[in-house]
Amino acid sequence: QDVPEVRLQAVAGSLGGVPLMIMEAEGLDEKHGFSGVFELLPSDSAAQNFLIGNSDIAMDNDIIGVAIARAEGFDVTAFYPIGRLYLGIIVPGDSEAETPEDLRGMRVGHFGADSGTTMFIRSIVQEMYGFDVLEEYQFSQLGPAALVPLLEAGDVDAIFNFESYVSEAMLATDGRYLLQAAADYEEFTGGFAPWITNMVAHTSWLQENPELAYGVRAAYDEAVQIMQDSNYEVLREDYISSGLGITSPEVLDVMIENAATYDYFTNVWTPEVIEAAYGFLNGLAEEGRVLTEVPEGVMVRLEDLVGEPGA
Amino acid sequence: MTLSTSMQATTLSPRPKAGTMDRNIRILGAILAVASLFAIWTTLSITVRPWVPTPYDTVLAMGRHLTSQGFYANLFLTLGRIAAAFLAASVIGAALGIAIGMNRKVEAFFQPLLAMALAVPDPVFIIFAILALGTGEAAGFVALTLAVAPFVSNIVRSSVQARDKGLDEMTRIYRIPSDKAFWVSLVPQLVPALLTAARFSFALSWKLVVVVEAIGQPDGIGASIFHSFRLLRMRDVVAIAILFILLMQLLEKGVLGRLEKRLLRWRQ
Amino acid sequence: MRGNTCRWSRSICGCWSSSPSCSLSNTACCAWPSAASSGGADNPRQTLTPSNSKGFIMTGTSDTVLKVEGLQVSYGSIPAISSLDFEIKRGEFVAILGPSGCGKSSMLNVISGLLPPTRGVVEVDSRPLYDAGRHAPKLGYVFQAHRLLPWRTVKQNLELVLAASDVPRDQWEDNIDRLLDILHIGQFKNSWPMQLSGGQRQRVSIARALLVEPSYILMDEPLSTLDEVTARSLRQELSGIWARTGATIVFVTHSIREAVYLADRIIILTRGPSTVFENYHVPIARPRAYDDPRIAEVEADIIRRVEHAWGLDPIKQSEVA
Amino acid sequence: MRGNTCRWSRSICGCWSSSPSCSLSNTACCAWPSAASSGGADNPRQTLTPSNSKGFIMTGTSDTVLKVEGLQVSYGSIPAISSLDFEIKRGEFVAILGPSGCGKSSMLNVISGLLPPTRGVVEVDSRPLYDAGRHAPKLGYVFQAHRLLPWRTVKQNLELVLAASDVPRDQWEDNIDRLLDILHIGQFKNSWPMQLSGGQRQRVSIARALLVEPSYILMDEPLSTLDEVTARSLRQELSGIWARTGATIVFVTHSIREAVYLADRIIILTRGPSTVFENYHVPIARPRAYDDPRIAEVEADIIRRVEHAWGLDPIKQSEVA
Amino acid sequence: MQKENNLIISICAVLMLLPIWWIAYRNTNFIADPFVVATALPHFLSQADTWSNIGITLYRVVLGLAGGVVLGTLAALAMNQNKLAEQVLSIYVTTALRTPSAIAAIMALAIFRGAEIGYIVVVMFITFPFMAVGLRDGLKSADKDLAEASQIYRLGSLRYIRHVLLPFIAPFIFSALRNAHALAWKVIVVAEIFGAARIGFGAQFDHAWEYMQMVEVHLWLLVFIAIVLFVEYGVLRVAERRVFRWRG
Ligand SMILES: Nc1ncnc2c1ncn2[C@@H]1O[C@H](COP(=O)(O)OP(=O)(O)OP(=O)(O)O)[C@@H](O)[C@H]1O
Ligand SMILES: Nc1ncnc2c1ncn2[C@@H]1O[C@H](COP(=O)(O)OP(=O)(O)OP(=O)(O)O)[C@@H](O)[C@H]1O
Ligand SMILES: [Mg+2]
Ligand SMILES: [Mg+2]
Repeated sequence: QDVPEVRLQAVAGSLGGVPLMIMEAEGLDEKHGFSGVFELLPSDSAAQNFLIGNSDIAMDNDIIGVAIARAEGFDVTAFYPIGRLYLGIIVPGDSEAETPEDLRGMRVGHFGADSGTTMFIRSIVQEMYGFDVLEEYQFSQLGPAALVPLLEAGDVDAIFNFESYVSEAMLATDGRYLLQAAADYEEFTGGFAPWITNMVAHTSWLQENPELAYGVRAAYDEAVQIMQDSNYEVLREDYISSGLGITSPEVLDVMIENAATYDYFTNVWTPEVIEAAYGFLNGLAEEGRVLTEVPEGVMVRLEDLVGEPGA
Repeated sequence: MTLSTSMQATTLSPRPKAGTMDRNIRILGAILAVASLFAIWTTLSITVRPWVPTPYDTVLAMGRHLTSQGFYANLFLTLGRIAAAFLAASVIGAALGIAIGMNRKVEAFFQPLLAMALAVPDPVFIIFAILALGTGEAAGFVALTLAVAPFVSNIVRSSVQARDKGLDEMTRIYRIPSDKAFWVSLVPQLVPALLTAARFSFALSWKLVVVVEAIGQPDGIGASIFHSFRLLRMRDVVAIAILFILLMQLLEKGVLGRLEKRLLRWRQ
Repeated sequence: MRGNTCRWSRSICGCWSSSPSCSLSNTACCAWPSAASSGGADNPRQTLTPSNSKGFIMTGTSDTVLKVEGLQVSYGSIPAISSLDFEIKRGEFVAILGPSGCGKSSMLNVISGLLPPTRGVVEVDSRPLYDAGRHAPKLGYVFQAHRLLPWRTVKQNLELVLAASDVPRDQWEDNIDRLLDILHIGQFKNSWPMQLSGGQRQRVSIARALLVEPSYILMDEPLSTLDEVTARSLRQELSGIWARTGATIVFVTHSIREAVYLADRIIILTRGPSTVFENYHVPIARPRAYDDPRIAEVEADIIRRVEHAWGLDPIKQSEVA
Repeated sequence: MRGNTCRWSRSICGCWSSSPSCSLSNTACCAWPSAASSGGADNPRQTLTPSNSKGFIMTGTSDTVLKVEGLQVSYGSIPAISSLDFEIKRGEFVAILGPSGCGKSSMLNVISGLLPPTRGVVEVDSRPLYDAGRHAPKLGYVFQAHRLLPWRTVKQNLELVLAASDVPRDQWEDNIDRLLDILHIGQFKNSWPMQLSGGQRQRVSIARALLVEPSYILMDEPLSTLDEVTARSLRQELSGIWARTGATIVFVTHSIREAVYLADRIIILTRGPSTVFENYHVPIARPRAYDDPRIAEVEADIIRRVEHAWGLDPIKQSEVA
Repeated sequence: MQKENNLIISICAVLMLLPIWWIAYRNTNFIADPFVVATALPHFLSQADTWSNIGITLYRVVLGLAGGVVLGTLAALAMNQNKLAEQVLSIYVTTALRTPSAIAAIMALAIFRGAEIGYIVVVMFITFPFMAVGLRDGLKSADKDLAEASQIYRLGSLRYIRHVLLPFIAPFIFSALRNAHALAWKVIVVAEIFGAARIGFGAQFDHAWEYMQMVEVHLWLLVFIAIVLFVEYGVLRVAERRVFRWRG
């Protein structure tokens, strides 16, 4: 066929892949003028795979990662948002902790200070409660999936994690969010919260394939629409639950409930939002731990980069 | 190339001024090696940007680490972990290797287990150890030891089986108590293999410690390397790695090299 | 066993070196009385060397200390020794002669307990070899290959076996020095085995066997790599040591003359897989001189017998170029 | 070098086995003419063995093929050979006698190019040893220890050196079989060295040295671990091989009688660090018989000389028990 | 008789792991039920996919290991022959020896852009120094007497190496080979994980791990163990028995 191919990747087991699954299942790629090659990659290698050019668009990069990559000379840019902060601190149901402050000195599991999840939680807690979790918590480090049994076994008192592991942990420990990153931060700032994942591509690819970029964007919008229209019940589809690696319907129940409460996806990509996100990044850069400078072009609007669609 | 010419180099060359010649060759060799490595590195840093950092950036990064407090803390932490794992794996592996080499029954029992232990990918060891023992130092230590000891025991076993049985008989005739015979007759025969095993075990411990720290520990050299990698700071990755490699090399040469000279004196 | 020790150290400190100042009844350097000799009247040596104290190691009434009956040794399915029967008396000096490959080393390995016999009985001190256990007699064994530990100096090699023996530590140094002197390798005390010549290594191996003050000495061609002069001197020393210590010696050699000079009896084996071809009692009284014409006669006699028995083609002198 | 090969294979196929059917002038199994002998008139053998074809390996006019001048060998700072001077003629059979540890093995190692001399000149075929390179003469070396590869059977050990020689492959099997038969170890062709007795190993090592059809043969106590009967037969064979092949043989031994029987000349060394004590020309015409009383006489004569020179205490026969 | 006894012991050792596995399963929440794994095994093995994944990894390991062995052997020989080569190569060997596998994997991925050769090169790069070190130490202990004998009989380098040196260092070769082989499997897993492989054993394993599909993880582990045991008993042991026949 003469429809050009676009290689899209997401991290296996993360929500960023769900729009891809829907595109594939519903044929949204053909509908929007491209033929998608969809891949779900393990988190250990997803970033490398995208950066060396083995796929065109990555769905699971956060803006901090994009900023870092740009600063190091990789010409990649985020051109659309995807996931809201469907992450946070989870504690078992019987935990006495009420706020992140109560966890000071306690054992907390996470999967790395350099992960987006930890970085977001850290800066949000810093801003809302005024302390550094890395200094106040006793951290244990393990992969995101393995954190759940760790919490269940009582080896840690809380974990930092993202969906769907959040739902799994809640189910396994009758747990709850101690901090829901998006909701709590929005409440704190009175509206704005950064999002976690983006559609990221090499700038050169965007410039060479503007129509395809717009096509992917449109397909994503439609996929999100399908989810919201079904009130996230679509997550029960086999292809999605197996793609997310969820085997028990109970986890799905929790997840769908969470999704309905916190809304997983966003497609708000206005200059204001981008501006606010830059502000967030600049705040991180001032603190200087993960970022020292915020390079140009971490986030772009396709309209600014390649002009209006069809032009 | 005939044998006689090639062997003259090793066995026939007169060695009156071997001292200075040796030294010159060593220096020349080091220069050659470092220069060629540098050339390869520079080429790669140009062709595989930005994955391979330039030597210049790397040297700057090395300087930065050398002057930072945190680097030394991580350094000693990791060295400690390596030392502990190296010692435990060497001792356990050597003991097992000797037992296996001496006794066919013990061999029959342990060999399949060792082969399996060798087969398990390192991340699995580490993750299972963490899941079983929690994320303290113990998990890393156990995982490292479990992963490295089979290698050591393989090397030692081969050497035990190749031993000179005539000497065993000699010690039996002269009723040298078996513990003593073990130390004076068997162990010296194993020295070359034990040294190889020590090298192996040292090298593997380091490789594994990087993985352990990457997966399960927030501190140490390995964690620093991985942290830098996550942040795509390849110059830091390479800088830390080089610094640590140099340090380990010094340690190995200093300790193992000296030990080797001492232990193999009788060979001249 | 204190007596034993003393007996040995005396012989080392006084009589082993064949210096003219050493008389055979020397007791000067050991307080232990040498007069207490008894038993073993069967042994011709008894009458010749009144100072020998071998009576003290006798424990039973029988003086047969080694009995080999129907001994068969096979490697895999290939027989090396087909059937051996012989007895050795306490204090006897027995030489073993046999063609190369007939099973002499294998036999020593069986006697010493290193090699389990395929069939047959080996009794040492009236005990089956494998019951001997802790009571197993003390053995010195000069292996056909030297089997020194290459990573220990000569001295260290010797100290190793001393440490396992019951020679008191303060006598080690002296005993080692004297023995090395006797063997003419005193100056190599601190050399590594790799630095020694073939004959020197062999002599260290002999020193090791003698040092532990064994009641049995097995020697597998111990002098074959030595020059004639050194060998003669050592034969003489060995003879003296045997006379003084009362040790039982089984001595494998290829030199018929050496066998005749040294031994009470020569067990001649057939070609392998071997049996006993002849028990040859050496009809020459002691003391013997190496160049005694009678020794040459006996040698010629034995040569005549074995030449045929060992089954090579008869030697054709006339055809030699 | 085709001629060489033929010369050797003939001797193996016809004359090495001392069966009565083999006459010395046998040419039956090799088409290469044996009449073309020339040169080397100095060699007593020349007149005795007219069929010897050594003239063909002579390349110069001088028949001194090995010249050792002022040879000194030290290990570290310790001298093993203090100063050696001697010459060896083409086709000569030279025996080396010397006390154990005097430096005989070291000397062979120097001659063979294994050990660089500390000082002095060693010329082989008028070329300094280290210039010889590609032209280095073919060597057979029976080491003091057998040095067989334990992981190869007897046959495989022999084939390995044959593969490196220029003996045509279709003659290997025959040559090996004949030589093993001569050495009485035919049945061990497929054994591992570990399964052989000491003497058997030594004989395989001899076979290896002879198989490559060397023009020089160095032998370090090759017969010391063999019984008298086998040794006699091999001495005779060796004598025959030497006569027929014209090889130059340097033969280290501790048996003076053996030296007298075999050699044209005996180089007697002093105690180490050694020098030449005496160049002893054996005054007995060939063919010689091993039990010829003249040999015993010469032996006794040499013993008398060396006994003193080798510097042990004079042997006190009278004191022996 | 003896041999059969030993076989029984070996089998017992392996069987003994089953109850241990079961106990571990009962006491932890991340080890899968052995019976469930056993039930899943036939289906797992009947899938073509399983085999193609094993196949591709096997291919990478075999080629990479072969390269590593050849390279390591050459390096060891060169180091043994020549002082200068020893100095130069030892620095290369050390560098390779001390490079963390994951870094090597990532670099290879970047340099070869995820091409198949990248995985092979990683395995080669990681195994070769171990081979070189093992062999060099073996060569250092080589028997001088035998070397001299070879020189006298002018065996020439090739024959000397093939028939004298190699057999002498065979014990070292075997242990180095065993270890390099085990290492190759470990490395390929790391390389496939960090090198973003789509197919192959490590990729599947990582995938299963990512989803915490513990049954799947166990199945892959079993396959892994089966392969390595096969190499140990089907290849290495058999070869070893042949090569060391002379020890009797
Ligand atoms: N590798 C070595 N290092 C140091 N010294 C050595 C070495 N090899 C031999 N020697 C010494 O050199 C001397 C001569 O040794 P060599 O082996 O040549 O003697 P030899 O005449 O062959 O004696 P034998 O008849 O006992 O074989 C001896 O004193 C020995 O200790
Ligand atoms: N380990 C072994 N495996 C198989 N056969 C062996 C083994 N050891 C010895 N033999 C065989 O047994 C026979 C006797 O060997 P042994 O070493 O006892 O002979 P020997 O009489 O000591 O000979 P030598 O005088 O040559 O030392 C020989 O034919 C030899 O080939
Ligand atoms: Mg023997
Ligand atoms: Mg010698």
